[in-house]
Formats: sequence, structure tokens, C-alpha cells
Amino acid sequence: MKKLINKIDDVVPEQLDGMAKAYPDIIKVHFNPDFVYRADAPVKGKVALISGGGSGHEPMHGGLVGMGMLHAACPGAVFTSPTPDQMHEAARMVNAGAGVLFLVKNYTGDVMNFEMAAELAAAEGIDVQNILIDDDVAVKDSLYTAGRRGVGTTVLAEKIVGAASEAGYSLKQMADLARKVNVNGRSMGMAITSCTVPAAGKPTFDLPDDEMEIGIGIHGEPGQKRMKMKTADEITEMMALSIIEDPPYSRTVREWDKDKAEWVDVELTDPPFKAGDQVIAFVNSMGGTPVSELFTVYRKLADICDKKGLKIVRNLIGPYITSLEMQGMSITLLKVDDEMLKFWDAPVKTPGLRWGV
Amino acid sequence: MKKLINKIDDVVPEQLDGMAKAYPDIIKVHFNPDFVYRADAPVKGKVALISGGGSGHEPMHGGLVGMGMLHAACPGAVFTSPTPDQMHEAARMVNAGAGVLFLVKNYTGDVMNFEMAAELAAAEGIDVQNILIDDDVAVKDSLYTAGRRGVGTTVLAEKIVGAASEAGYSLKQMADLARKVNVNGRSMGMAITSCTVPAAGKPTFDLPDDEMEIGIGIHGEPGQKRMKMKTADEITEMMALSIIEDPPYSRTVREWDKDKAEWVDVELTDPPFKAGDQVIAFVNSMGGTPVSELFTVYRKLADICDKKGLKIVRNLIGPYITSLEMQGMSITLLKVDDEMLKFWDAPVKTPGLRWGV
Amino acid sequence: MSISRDDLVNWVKNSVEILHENSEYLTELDAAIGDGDHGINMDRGFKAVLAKLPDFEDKDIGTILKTVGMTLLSTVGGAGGPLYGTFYMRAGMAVAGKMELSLEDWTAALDEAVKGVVMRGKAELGDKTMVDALKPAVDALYKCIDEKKPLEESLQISADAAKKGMVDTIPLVARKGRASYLGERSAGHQDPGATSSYLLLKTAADTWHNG
Amino acid sequence: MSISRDDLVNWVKNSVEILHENSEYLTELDAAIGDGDHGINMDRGFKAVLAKLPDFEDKDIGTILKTVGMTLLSTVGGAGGPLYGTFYMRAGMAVAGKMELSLEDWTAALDEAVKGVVMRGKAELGDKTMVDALKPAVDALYKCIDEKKPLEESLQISADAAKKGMVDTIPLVARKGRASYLGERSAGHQDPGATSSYLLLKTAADTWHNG
Ligand SMILES: Nc1ncnc2c1ncn2[C@@H]1O[C@H](COP(=O)(O)OP(=O)(O)O)[C@@H](O)[C@H]1O
Ligand SMILES: Nc1ncnc2c1ncn2[C@@H]1O[C@H](COP(=O)(O)OP(=O)(O)O)[C@@H](O)[C@H]1O
Ligand SMILES: [Mg+2]
Ligand SMILES: [Mg+2]
Ligand SMILES: [Mg+2]
Ligand SMILES: [Mg+2]
Repeated sequence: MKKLINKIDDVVPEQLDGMAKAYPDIIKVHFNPDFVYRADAPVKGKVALISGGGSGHEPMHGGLVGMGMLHAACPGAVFTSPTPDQMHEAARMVNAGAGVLFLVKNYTGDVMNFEMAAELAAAEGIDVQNILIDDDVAVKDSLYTAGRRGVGTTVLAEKIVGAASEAGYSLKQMADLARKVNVNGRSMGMAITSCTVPAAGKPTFDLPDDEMEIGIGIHGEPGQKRMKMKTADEITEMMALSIIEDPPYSRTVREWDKDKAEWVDVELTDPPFKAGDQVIAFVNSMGGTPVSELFTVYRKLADICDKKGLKIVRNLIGPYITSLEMQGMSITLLKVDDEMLKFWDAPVKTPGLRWGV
Repeated sequence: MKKLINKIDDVVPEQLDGMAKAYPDIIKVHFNPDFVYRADAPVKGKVALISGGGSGHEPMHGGLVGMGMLHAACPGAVFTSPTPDQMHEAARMVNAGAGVLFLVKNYTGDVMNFEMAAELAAAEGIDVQNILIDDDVAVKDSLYTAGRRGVGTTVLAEKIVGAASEAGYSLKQMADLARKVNVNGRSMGMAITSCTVPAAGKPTFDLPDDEMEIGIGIHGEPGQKRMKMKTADEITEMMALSIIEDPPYSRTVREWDKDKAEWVDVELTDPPFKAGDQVIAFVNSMGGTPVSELFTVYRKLADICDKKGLKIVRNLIGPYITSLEMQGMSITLLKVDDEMLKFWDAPVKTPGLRWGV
Repeated sequence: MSISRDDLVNWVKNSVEILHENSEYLTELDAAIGDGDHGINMDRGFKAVLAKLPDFEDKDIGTILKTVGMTLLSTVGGAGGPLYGTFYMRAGMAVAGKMELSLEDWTAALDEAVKGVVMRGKAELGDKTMVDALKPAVDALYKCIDEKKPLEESLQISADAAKKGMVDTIPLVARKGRASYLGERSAGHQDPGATSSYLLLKTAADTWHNG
Repeated sequence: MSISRDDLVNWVKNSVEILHENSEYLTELDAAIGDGDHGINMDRGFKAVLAKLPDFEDKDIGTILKTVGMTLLSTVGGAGGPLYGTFYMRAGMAVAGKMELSLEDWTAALDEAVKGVVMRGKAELGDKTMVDALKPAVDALYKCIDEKKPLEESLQISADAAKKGMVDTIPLVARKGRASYLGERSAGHQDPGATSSYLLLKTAADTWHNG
């Protein structure tokens, strides 16, 4: 294993420290428990948006903290969910009295740790809500499984819901918006190389020189299937069609009911895409694939959307939700309405995403 | 070789096409000869800034075209200088009558191709100037060689000189500013993996699992030396000290004298860094190294600058001048004065770099 | 025969060692059907427990178990963190204030612990999770009580039941946790969480064999 | 004996083939001390020449050479593009209007071509560049003229001189082009540009041997 790191145990804290040194005007970093938070937190009168998850997906989440996006992010060890004390302490730090929304990627570990954090925060009288992101169409059958994983839509949700906080949305409004973003977003990923978790010291999986993994997650999990390497156009078409033609997806998720102070089951169904829809197209690098290759993918994706009658009104292209140095990419399509689009366009200033300011 | 590409011959044109589709409000792409140019070019009353070089360094240069930065960029084949007809046609397209500045990285191929383009443009009555970027301290003896390579300082120069164009600088003022940026910038790079040029189909060099190349360029050229892999801190220290303690560097460069209409030799000397200097610190990924690892480097770099009395007033961290999917990084320090800093902070809107707008 | 506080502390200490030794093995199991961090996570968590142990090893068994659980909760992360955190916290609550445990106490503690895991993770027997190792171990203990088996032997039988449960996860298709994303591809691999659970129960049996 | 226009066109066509066959070899040489694209660049450029050839192969030799040069200039890129572009353009200017070339004409053309390369690239003999193959080839031709050697033999002698120059680049430390960044590390490798130059001159000798 060759990486630009020092001691294995120091990888995450040193990266956080470097980020704090690089962007002191935007973020601060708290250690023990670890979390990144807005330099100007708590932001008066605004609902705090908090996310988190394993490290190794940078810039998500720590690099997406700042004006117009997250108020705090809780990084776990590499590819490992953070622990409840992190989210709990972060919530205390950035809560301005208007409440806290946890945006949680749907992985068993993340879900359970954020649930325990929500219970701790609620017990202290903090208004708290949790919304799941579960957008990975590669996970097919979900009735008896952990359900779809949270992937690319998370980044788009953080941008849109973060802007809504800036605009003065209430906790309930923000939760409703986040839920809307989630059911309208669909993603799929693929890998052409593995990544190496520093603590493991060797690649998570072996992939022959002429094969790829389709339908991977963002933690070096094996994908849905392994197949012979194909051209960028073929890969893009396969993934784009899986996303665009995905049937309605129904599932039950648990959300914290702050009035009842208990967990309630919520039924959700993703409406399928249809001709005439406006979408944000997000082509994401897994970390090791350079942006130049993403343009070949975007070129074909734009073509397919065009043929399917989907109008790409905005795009995001680059490494935003990564798997360390893995080579590969993911595609996310998010159907947007005027509300989402307005918040997408709103100014944002974070280490990893910035415009309008 | 596994990459997200289609036919080898189509790699660069398809990537350009994808970029044009992704950012129609910022750039346009001209094919045959190939160049990327500002969607609003020619910009009335403004001197046009043009750069170019081999492809494979994205976002540089095509992704740095837009308001406040380049007016046009000429992409060659992967790692191969573009040809004079590209720069010549680009100059005709974006020249608004106020002249054209060619910003050229110091590689024999780039220099000769841009020189021939300057001759063609000048012969047509276009006011033209060329300024070299030669900032790579890894190239030691230069008296009898092609001199130092142009690397990281190029990105910073494109930002600063592009903003000066926006502010209405004349061609001569822009050339003087570009020369000032060049002599005040120093860089050094390293690699932990090779990259694979699509047309070659296999890695440019082999690097054992426990070795790295120090002092590499940006084209998969072998570095100054190969050594055992070290920690991020050790690597950063070695490179930062090579940059900070680099003695005055003198050389003769050729610039086009538009009044005499001939090439003239210009003597340049880089003033060494000294305590109290204000610098922009740029930590760049070679493409395959994720941004998270760059923070470990930045952390140590900030520490070293601090000890050496250099004040980091701005920074840039991420993949901006890359070598395809190579893993590795480069460090650039640019000593800045108020003029440079003002232009650094000015708004910029390109596919690859954006703020203030 | 009973389990003294020192025995219990020794179990925790031996667990630290066993999980460290098996860290790579557990991680490999997790790499096959998960994300390759289970061994690393458990090792990190139990090292943190070892570091904090001097602060609370002189407390009662209930407090010790609860503190182990809280430490794991804030250091393991992933799915393992809340599950094993809950496991030890619930076990501790079941034997609050005790300075030594009978077979019945230990069985009650383990029963509560496993119920906590099920409450948190909603996994059922056969979902290919740690529950597949834990549940049979509890059932075996109750059977031993019925059959009036001695403590040492019961612990061994319980560990054997966990081992069988662990091995039986191999052909299963995962329905909970990260492995469930793999669908059919998860069959043919042993569940890492069931493996760590077995290791912990085996360590209990081994520790208290000479205890 | 002289070189007809058809001979010249055949030389160009054979050059396309030879450079294509040696593309990987040249690229490997360039990977060792440069950036691994010389063969790819030359192959791309000469393929473009072949595609355009029908448009101008019925012109005079000077025009044909100049057009080859201009095509290379806009398709090869890198250092090779302007150097070989200049090479052919200068050669064409030296024999403007001619429909066949004597040994003296060919020598003058090559002399001018190499002077153009030196003007553009400022390399001297021993800098480990294509000049190390080209310059000896020109010198050898002048010697052949002095010694009144026949055309065919002279071409062979000239190609041999280029070959020696090429091989002699191996121990040299590069002082021009990308290889110069390597310093001492460039010694021990044959220069790719000198190699492509030799291949072109060898192809001339081979083509005009039966011509
Ligand atoms: N819902 C669940 N209930 C019980 N155990 C579970 C559940 N989900 C996962 N597990 C257990 O957790 C183990 C994985 O733990 P670990 O690798 O630490 O977490 P993560 O999957 O977050 O990386 C699995 O092998 C399985 O035994
Ligand atoms: N200044 C120069 N003068 C003459 N030949 C040169 C000069 N610089 C480089 N060359 C030749 O060009 C060759 C490299 O060509 P090529 O690989 O096509 O260009 P690049 O170095 O831009 O990739 C070298 O092997 C050398 O023979
Ligand atoms: Mg994990
Ligand atoms: Mg080149
Ligand atoms: Mg795991
Ligand atoms: Mg080359």
C-alpha cells in the first residue's frame, strides 16, 4: 500500500486537521468526538443540517460544510459509520434552537448510530429529525434486506436542503424537502479498480485487468455483478437506463416523530422518471478516475437523457462522493421542481463546492 | 488498460465534446483545429489570454477557460503539445483587437509550437506576446538543458493574469504580470504510481510497491530520483524545503518583441523566498490521489511554511494540473504582492475553478 | 462455581487479545461480503476498552459491562458499534450491582444482550448476522440450566452452539446489513459479525475454564 | 541515376509504413527518457500525410515535401511536430519546382532540412537529439559527392552514418528536449528522435535502392 499518509491511526485526524488549517474562514474541527462544523455556527434562527458517515468519501461530508450546505459533518473511521457521541456533540454545537436535521445515508451502521444519536439529542430537548437517503438502484430486492444504499443523491440533498436552511425553512419543511429530494433521486456506481483501506493495507477486492464491477457501493463493497470491461458509452448506457427505467420503488423507513418522541414507520415510493422531467445530472468520480474521463460519460449521458425526453437543467461533474482512490464513477439523476432548482442555484461556500459567493 | 473511454482516437475529441455539452454557458469547443474558447469571446476591449498544451492535465487548460481566466485553450493529443494551427486559429477567434498573450509551459514541444503560432499570428497583424512558465525546481542544472519545466505555477498564473485581463490590463501589462508570477512561483512534484497514456495502452513506467518518483513532471516523465516510499510528512518536508530553499535561478528565455517583430532574449532570475514573504500555497493532485490525502500534505506544508516565516495567505487544494490517473501530488508556492493577491481574489467562472460569482 | 468480577475482567482482557489476533481474519471475511472493516473496527473498540479498563475494573460487574458497552458504542462505529454497544450495555443492566455471576445470571445477561441486539438491528435467525451465532448460544445455556449442567461445561456447550450457528451462516443469503446488497453473491461466505460473536463466547468459555 | 517524383512519393508512403511498424518501439524509447509518445505522434502525423497525399502527389517534389512538412506541423505536435515539420518544409524549399533529384539535389535538400531543425531547436551535435543522426548523414553525403560515389551507394552510406549517430546517442547525457530533465539518468538510452530520423533515412535508401 502506497498512500500519502503517516501513521495509520492518524490518517483521519490528520486529514481533518489539514482541512481545518486550509479553510479556517469556513470550517472548524472538533476532536474527541470528531466533527467538522461551520466556523460561524450556530447560525442564528436557522435549522442545523448535519450529516456524517465513514471517512474516505471526501469531499463528502466534511468538505461540504459551510454557508448554504451542511452545518456539521461527523466523520467515522475510513468506511465506518461515526458513533452516536459524535452526532450528539455536533448537534449540541450547531443547534441554534431551531432544531437539527440529520441526513443519513441508508447503511445499517449509519442508521443505527444516527438513531442512537437522535435519541440522545431528543432526550436533551433538542428538536431533531432524521431523513434517510436510499437512492442506489443497483440494490434490487429490498423487501427483506437493508434496502437501497444512500449514494450520490446525498450530495445533491445536502446542497438543496442546506440552501433551504439558509432561506429560513423550519425543521419540518426541511425534512419534507429532504424526503422529496430522496424519492426523486436515483444513482448507480461502477468500479474499474479496488481501493485500499489504510488500516487493511491491501486492496479490498481483486479485479482482473479486463473486468469491472457494476452496481458497487461507496465502501469497496463488491458490486451487483462483475463483467468484462466495456466502452464508456456502453457502460454509461447500461447505468443510465437502469436509473431512468427503474420502476417505482416502495419501502418503509423509520423516522423520529418529535411530537410523539418515538420512532414511526413511514412508507415511501419513488416516482419513476418520465419524458418531460427536468433533472440535475451528476457524474461522480470514485476518486481515482480523472475528471477528463467523466466528460466522456457525461457526453453519452446527455445523449441518452435527450433521447428519453429528460431535460438536464443543471449538472455536477467531478469527485464529490468518493471511495478513496478507487477508479470508477457513479451517475445520479435527480428530478427537480422549481423549489429544488432554486435551492440548487443558491450561493454555497464550502471547501468542496462553491458558487455565487 | 482500463479507462472510461471509447475508441483511442476519439478520447480527446469526445472529452472536449462532453465538456462543451456540460458547460454551454461558459465555453464553446472548436474542432479542426481543436480549441476551447469562452462562450462570450471575443471579449470587447480585453486582451485575450490563451494557453494550451498536451491533454491529460484536466481541468488545465480547457477546464480553466471562462470569465476571469483563459479566453482560449488549445489541447494537444494526450501529453503532446498542440500544433501551431490550433493556437493560430484560437488567437483569431478570441482576439478582440487588444492583442493576445500566449502563456506557455516550458517544454521544447510547447515552446516551438507556440513560437510558430506567434509568428503566424504576428504576420497577420495580431499583437501577440508569449510568456513562459518554468517553475519546476526539480530540474536543477539548466545552463545546457531545456531549462525548468512549466508546472503548477501555470494554474496560478492563468487565474491571476486572466483577472488582470478582466480588469482592462494592456498586453504589455499582462505580459509583465505573467512574467512576475512566473519568477515568483516554484513547484515540485512526485508520483507513487504511473499513468497510462491511452494510445500506449500500458503504464509509462513501472514503480515497485515500495518506491516513489520524486521530481517528476506532468507527462509521466521519470523523475529526478526514485526512492523508497516515505511518510507524507517526510515527503512534504523534502519537497517543501527544495522549493523554499531553492537558490536564485537565472536563465535566458525567448520572447516575441512585437515592435521589432522578432525574437529577443530576456534574462530572468527568480528571487528566492525569504521570511516574511506572503505566499499562495497550492497542493495539487496528479489525478489519482484523492483530495483527502492532500490535506495531510497541506497540514505539514502549513507547518513548514510557518517555521520558515512564510505566511500562507491563500491556498488551492485539489486536482488542477494532473497526469491522467497518476497517483501523486505537487506543491507550488507563489510569493504574492498586493497586485497578484487582488487578481487571485477576483471572481472567476470556469468549469474547473469558480468563486465570487 | 461462579464467575467472579476478576474472571469477568479477564474475559474482557482476553477478548481484546483474541479480537486483535483475529482482526485480519474478520476483516477478510467482511471484505468478501461487506466493506472489509469489521476486524479493524472491533480491534479499535476493544483497544479503547483496554485503555479505559483501569478506570472502572473495580466496579460491580453490571457497571463494568455497561461501561464496556458505552466505550464500544463510541469507538467501534459501523453496524458493529451500536450492536455490540447495546449487547454489553443490556448485559450489564441485567446483572446490575452483582459482584459474581451464577450460570443463571450469565444466561440472563446474555439473553438480555441478544434481545438488545435484535431490538436495535431487527435481524431474525437466518438473516446471516451475529444473531445467528448469539441466539443458539443463549438457547443452549437455557437447555444446560434445565439439564443442570455445571457452569464450565455449559459455557463450552454454549460456545459450540455459537460456532455451529456461525458455520451455518455460510450458505445463507444475507438479509440484513451490508452483505444484503450482494443478494445471492453473499452465499458461500461466513458472516463476520457471527464470527466475532463466536470468538467472544469462545473466549468466555476458555477464560472461565481455568477461572 | 536520379530520384524521380514517384520515387519520392514512394519514400513518403514507405515512411508511413515503417513509422507505423516502429510506433511502439519509438514510444518505448521515449517512455524511458521522455514522455512515451514519440512513436504515437509520428504515426499519427504520417497517417495524416498518407490521407492527404492524393491531393498533392502530382505536384513537383518541392511542393510535395513542403506539404508533407505542413501536414506534420499540424498533426504531430510535441517537439517532433515543429522539428519534422520544419525539416520537410525546408527540404522542399531547397528543391522547389524540381521533378527529379540528383545526389547533389538530395544532399542540398537534406542539408537545408537539418539546418532548419537546428534553427528551430538549437541543438548541437552531442545533445542527444535527432540532430545526432541527421548531421552525420548530411556530412556523409557531401563526402560521397567528393568521392563521386553513385547515388544508391551514397544513400546507403548516409543511412549507415545516421545509424551510427543514433547508436552513439546511447551513452550521451541529454541536453535538449524532455530527456534533459533526467540529467545523468538519460545516459544508457537511445534517443527516440535520432531513431525516427535514422528510420526515415534508411527508408529512403531502401526505397531508392530498387527505384
Ligand atoms: N441488522 C443487523 N442485525 C444484527 N447484526 C447485524 C445487522 N447488520 C449487520 N450486522 C452484523 O454486523 C456485521 C458487520 O459489522 P461491521 O463490519 O462492523 O459494520 P459495517 O457493515 O457497518 O461495516 C455483519 O457481519 C453482521 O453480523
Ligand atoms: N531542441 C531539440 N532539437 C532537436 N531535436 C530535439 C529537440 N528537443 C527534442 N528533440 C527531439 O525530439 C524527440 C522527442 O520527440 P517527441 O517525443 O515527439 O516530443 P516531446 O518531447 O514533446 O514528447 C527527442 O527524442 C529528440 O530527438
Ligand atoms: Mg463499515
Ligand atoms: Mg510529448
Ligand atoms: Mg464492515
Ligand atoms: Mg515524447
